Amino acid sequence: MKTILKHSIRYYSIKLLSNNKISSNLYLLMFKTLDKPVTEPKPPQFIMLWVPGYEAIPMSVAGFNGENNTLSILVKPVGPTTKYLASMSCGSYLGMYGFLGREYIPPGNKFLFIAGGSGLAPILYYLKYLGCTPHKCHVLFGCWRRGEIGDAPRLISKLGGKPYTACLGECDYQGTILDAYTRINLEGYDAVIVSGPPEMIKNMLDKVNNTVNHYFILEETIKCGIGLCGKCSLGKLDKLLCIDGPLFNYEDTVRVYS
Amino acid sequence: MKTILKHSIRYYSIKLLSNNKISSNLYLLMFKTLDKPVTEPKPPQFIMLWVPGYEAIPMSVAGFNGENNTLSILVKPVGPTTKYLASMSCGSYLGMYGFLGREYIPPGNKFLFIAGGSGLAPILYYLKYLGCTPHKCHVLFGCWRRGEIGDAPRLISKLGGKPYTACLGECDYQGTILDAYTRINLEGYDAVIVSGPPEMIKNMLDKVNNTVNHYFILEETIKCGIGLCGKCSLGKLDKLLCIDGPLFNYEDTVRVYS
Amino acid sequence: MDLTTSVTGIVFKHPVMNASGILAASINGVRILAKTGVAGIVTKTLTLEPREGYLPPITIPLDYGLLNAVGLANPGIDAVNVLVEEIHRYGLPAIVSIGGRDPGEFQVLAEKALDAKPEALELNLSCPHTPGFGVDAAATDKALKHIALNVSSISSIPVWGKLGFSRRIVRESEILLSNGVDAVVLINTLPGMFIDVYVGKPVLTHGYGGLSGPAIHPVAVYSVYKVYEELGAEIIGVGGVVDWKTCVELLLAGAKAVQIGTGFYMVGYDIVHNILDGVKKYMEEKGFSRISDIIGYAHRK
Amino acid sequence: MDLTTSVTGIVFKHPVMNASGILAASINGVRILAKTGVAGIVTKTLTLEPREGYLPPITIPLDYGLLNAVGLANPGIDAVNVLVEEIHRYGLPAIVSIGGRDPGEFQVLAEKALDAKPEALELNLSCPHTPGFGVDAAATDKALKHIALNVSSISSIPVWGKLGFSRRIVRESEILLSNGVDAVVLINTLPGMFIDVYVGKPVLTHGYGGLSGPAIHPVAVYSVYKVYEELGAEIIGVGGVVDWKTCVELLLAGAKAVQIGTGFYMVGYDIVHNILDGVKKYMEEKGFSRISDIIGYAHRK
Ligand SMILES: Cc1cc2nc3c(=O)[nH]c(=O)nc-3n(C[C@H](O)[C@H](O)[C@H](O)COP(=O)(O)OP(=O)(O)OC[C@H]3O[C@@H](n4cnc5c(N)ncnc54)[C@H](O)[C@@H]3O)c2cc1C
Ligand SMILES: Cc1cc2nc3c(=O)[nH]c(=O)nc-3n(C[C@H](O)[C@H](O)[C@H](O)COP(=O)(O)OP(=O)(O)OC[C@H]3O[C@@H](n4cnc5c(N)ncnc54)[C@H](O)[C@@H]3O)c2cc1C
Ligand SMILES: Cc1cc2nc3c(=O)[nH]c(=O)nc-3n(C[C@H](O)[C@H](O)[C@H](O)COP(=O)(O)O)c2cc1C
Ligand SMILES: Cc1cc2nc3c(=O)[nH]c(=O)nc-3n(C[C@H](O)[C@H](O)[C@H](O)COP(=O)(O)O)c2cc1C
Ligand code: FES
Ligand code: FES
Repeated sequence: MKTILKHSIRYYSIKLLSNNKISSNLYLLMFKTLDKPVTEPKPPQFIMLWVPGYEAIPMSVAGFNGENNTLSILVKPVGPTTKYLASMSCGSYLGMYGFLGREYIPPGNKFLFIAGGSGLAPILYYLKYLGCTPHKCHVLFGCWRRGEIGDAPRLISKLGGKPYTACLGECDYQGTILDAYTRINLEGYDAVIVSGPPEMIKNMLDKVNNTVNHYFILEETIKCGIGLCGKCSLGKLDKLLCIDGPLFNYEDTVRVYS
Repeated sequence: MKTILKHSIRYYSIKLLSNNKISSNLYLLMFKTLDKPVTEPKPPQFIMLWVPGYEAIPMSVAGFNGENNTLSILVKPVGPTTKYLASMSCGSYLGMYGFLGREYIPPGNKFLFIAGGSGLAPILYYLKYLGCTPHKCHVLFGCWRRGEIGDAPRLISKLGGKPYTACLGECDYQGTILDAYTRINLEGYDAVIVSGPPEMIKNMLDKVNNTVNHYFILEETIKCGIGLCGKCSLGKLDKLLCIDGPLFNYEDTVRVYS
Repeated sequence: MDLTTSVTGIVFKHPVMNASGILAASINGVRILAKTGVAGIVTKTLTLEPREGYLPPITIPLDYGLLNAVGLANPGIDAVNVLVEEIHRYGLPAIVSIGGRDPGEFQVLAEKALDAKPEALELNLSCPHTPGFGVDAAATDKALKHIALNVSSISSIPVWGKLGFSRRIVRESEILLSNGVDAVVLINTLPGMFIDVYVGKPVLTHGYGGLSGPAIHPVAVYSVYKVYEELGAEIIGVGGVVDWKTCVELLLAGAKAVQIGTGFYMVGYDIVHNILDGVKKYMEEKGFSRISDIIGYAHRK
Repeated sequence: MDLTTSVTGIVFKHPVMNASGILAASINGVRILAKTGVAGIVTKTLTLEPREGYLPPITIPLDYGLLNAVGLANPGIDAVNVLVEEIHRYGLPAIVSIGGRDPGEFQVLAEKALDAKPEALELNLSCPHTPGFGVDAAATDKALKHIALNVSSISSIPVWGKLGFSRRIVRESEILLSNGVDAVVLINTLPGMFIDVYVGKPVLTHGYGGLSGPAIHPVAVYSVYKVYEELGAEIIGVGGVVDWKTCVELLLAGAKAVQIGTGFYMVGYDIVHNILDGVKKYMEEKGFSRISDIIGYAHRK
């Protein structure tokens, strides 16, 4: 197992700089860390974000800039904490600790990213981190309705990725993300990285075309985020999401859902 | 005042590797630090050396090699701790913390060092640290008797310095170190660094030829070594030997002895 | 080199186990711990009923340790059988940590735990941040004595009592030991608080929590040394063990074994192997051949 | 921006002073301290007779703080006049720390100290490593009360009582405050020990000592917060203040001023200016205009 280096995980006070609604249910929030982070996050690492008065919740790093100490997250409001978060105004102070989880940088030159809903968050950071170009990084982004897609394609393009959308309305592919996936010719991709809600991942597993390496960014309830409480242990897999994940390979993912 | 950097002062376990009597009353001890020092000492810094069963005493760094983690000191047995120390055999474990005090590296190309007795210790480290040559570094080493000079000149030569001895017997100059000093033409030296017992320094002060900058390495009882207990405060000078010294310029030294 | 150590008659293959609260609240957690190479597994403190614990944030990383207020989240004492069974599957001694709100609860918990046939019971008398439990349940000498008697009188296996630091740690240890407890586990976390200065509020949901890790190590060494010196007791040392040196310090101070909590986070799950490698090199350097040579060594004149 | 703070009626130009034990045992020490910009000077704890203290090593640097067992080395209470005089020469409030072995000694010490006309007395009820003094002298509630009464009954100036961390810190504070003590100083060092594993012995000459610095900061914040919450007392916070954030944390928790010990070593003698610069920037960022706006701010609902 990877040794987590002493002192690399820290608590930071952060200040909300901007909060933009980018689709009917996705908000892009940018924070400033009030001290310079001692380490730079790497995809698909996450943070425990403390929303004062509410809870601390796991959020993927969706963007980071070490020069001006800004950190972005992509939030889908689902419950009290995320709803309040999405409503917060600029200038608010919050806390966070991180960076948590294990990095995974796929080797190769051409990648397919498959993102469902807020699963787009870590993918955005991959695009930035890998220095993507439309040739190098293709992103299949899927939701139920067109409104949930919103501005995401532009965001993906801005970060160098080539967006391809799937929804039940006016999207590049009209249908579910899974159907869209099965129509993609995987030849030429060095890796496929999938990020989305558990049901999406579960359903995808038996459609996977194993000629290309597939990786899955999973979710599990996180309490400590640092490998002590055991809350995030993954079914039959003797691993912890918070320190061994959140990304797992195909075999591990199959074991989680078996 | 200089900011002592966090974490730069550490406790180290050390092991005695060699103990050589180099004169009738000087012992050169070499230790291995059992962890790699986080900082390299600079002359004329010192350590608090813990002699288990006895006391912790201040000792100047007389040599240091960061590649094999060895540290040397030059000991003059005067009381119980130093006497026991001089009698210790190889393989013994001791402790130390450091590096203490402020470094001072004189600018220039030609230096005169004046060392009385165990005052030679920091001078040895200067020779090493400055990468001395016989042209660059002249060392006037003085004691009462020839026997106290012992092998010191060879040690000085080995470190690149040009030795010149003063004692009441068969030395380069037959007389006291102070008399020898007054006969030296100081022209061409960029700095004179003096290290020796308080009486020597006190007596020297009114003989100083101020055309060249003189610096004095002083001694005072040290208890904490880190600027908290106040034990090492220096007479009328509002400074602490352990963090502002041990080296002081002429004006400060005059105030100490006024 | 002989790393085995016997604590209250239980033989451990080496002196390093986990501290209560680390993973062993589920079968999965036990499995992950077993793979780290620990010589025994201490369960999460089990209470009569399952507990959800506090909402996150329940931990705050500090430069020199950790603050936590988990709130004794645990599956309840009824999970004890599956936990002990799983620990035994790996051939390891199982120590069941129990936490009651009063001597009566401790007795009920002990009874249930004993049914699962663990190797020892550990009484959590010292959790500092869960009202009603830990330090609250053991707040007076009388309560301490009562809990010790209630459990030891029915226990066929060794009983360990886990205390936090206090100025009365020797006295509290003495009360436990003279009322049937076989060993003391020293120390639990110290109460601590972290305030986010910009938000202007304590960050932990519970407000304050327990301080662990390197920050409390010198206090743990002191506590072990003092209790060993005064009472010559069997002691399990815990607090800030993050490498072989901090482990050896506790052994020299008098601990027969050590437990690790925060170290698993600060160093990672290879910490146990790291420590054992270091301990072996140390014993070689110093010419010790048995761990038992080290235990209490700092007390020799 | 108004940095002044009033503690038990004494106005300090800003909330940062030294902790007892740091330099102010001699005129020279006072001078050096005054130059650092502290808002007031607390003397080294003075005892009836001069004390040499322990032989070195009396301090051990740790990564996250310091262990010390100085052994209350001090020039004795008869030096109080010159010390206070020197402190007043810099226009600073003088707080005289006194340490007796029993309530009677505390009274004698207070009488002598009062003659020197300082601004306040600080009772050292908490040195953990000098047998007979500190925690030993104040070991029982009765002794605590007796000391408090003996001193407060004769004192015309504010009396501060300095406590160490214990699970009874609220109760102990209450005893002091209800017996004439005007403010509590929280916290003193925690007992701690460091063993050199190769030498195989505790390094401090006294064996154990007091742990200070960042390691104990969360415990100090907890202590201040708790005592403020329960008693609404006037509090001087101390423990692990090394930068503006650790200073502000204690103020938010309820301290009206802070004291610095280990920070002088870990950061250097410019620490006071560093902290004040940071505090000002913080107040600007948050829109506070007076230090008093910050004090206890973490308690608002
Ligand atoms: C490693 C990791 C990274 C994450 N990254 C992001 C991200 O970048 N953006 C984002 O919007 N969300 C992310 N999530 C999910 C996010 O943490 C949860 O949506 C959030 O905790 C819900 O909190 P709440 O109080 O708003 O809702 P809750 O009241 O806690 O939950 C509301 C509903 O949301 C669902 N829910 C709760 N927690 C989760 C979860 N962990 N995963 C999936 N569904 C959940 C439940 O069905 C619940 O009924 C991530 C989760 C993990 C584990
Ligand atoms: C910064 C510093 C660096 C030093 N470096 C060296 C060094 O490299 N080599 C070395 O041999 N010594 C050095 N000394 C002096 C050394 O620390 C003392 O000789 C030692 O502490 C004496 O301890 P003891 O127990 O053997 O003798 P003690 O019983 O303490 O003293 C014996 C006699 O030695 C004299 N003495 C004690 N302390 C000192 C002192 N600090 N300075 C001068 N005389 C003293 C006293 O006259 C006393 O009567 C240094 C001192 C300082 C302050
Ligand atoms: C996250 C966490 C949870 C803990 N839970 C418990 C517990 O349930 N029961 C208990 O007795 N101690 C518990 N503790 C205390 C530890 O067992 C241990 O005494 C303390 O952390 C000091 O050791 P360390 O410095 O190695 O972490 C917990 C500690 C942590 C960090
Ligand atoms: C070297 C040293 C000497 C001390 N001497 C005293 C003392 O004489 N009286 C006292 O009340 N506290 C004394 N203390 C405790 C400090 O005043 C303070 O309470 C403690 O160190 C915690 O603060 P810090 O973390 O800022 O050091 C001493 C601390 C140190 C480090
Ligand atoms: S969330 Fe606690 S172990 Fe992963
Ligand atoms: S020896 Fe303590 S201040 Fe210098």
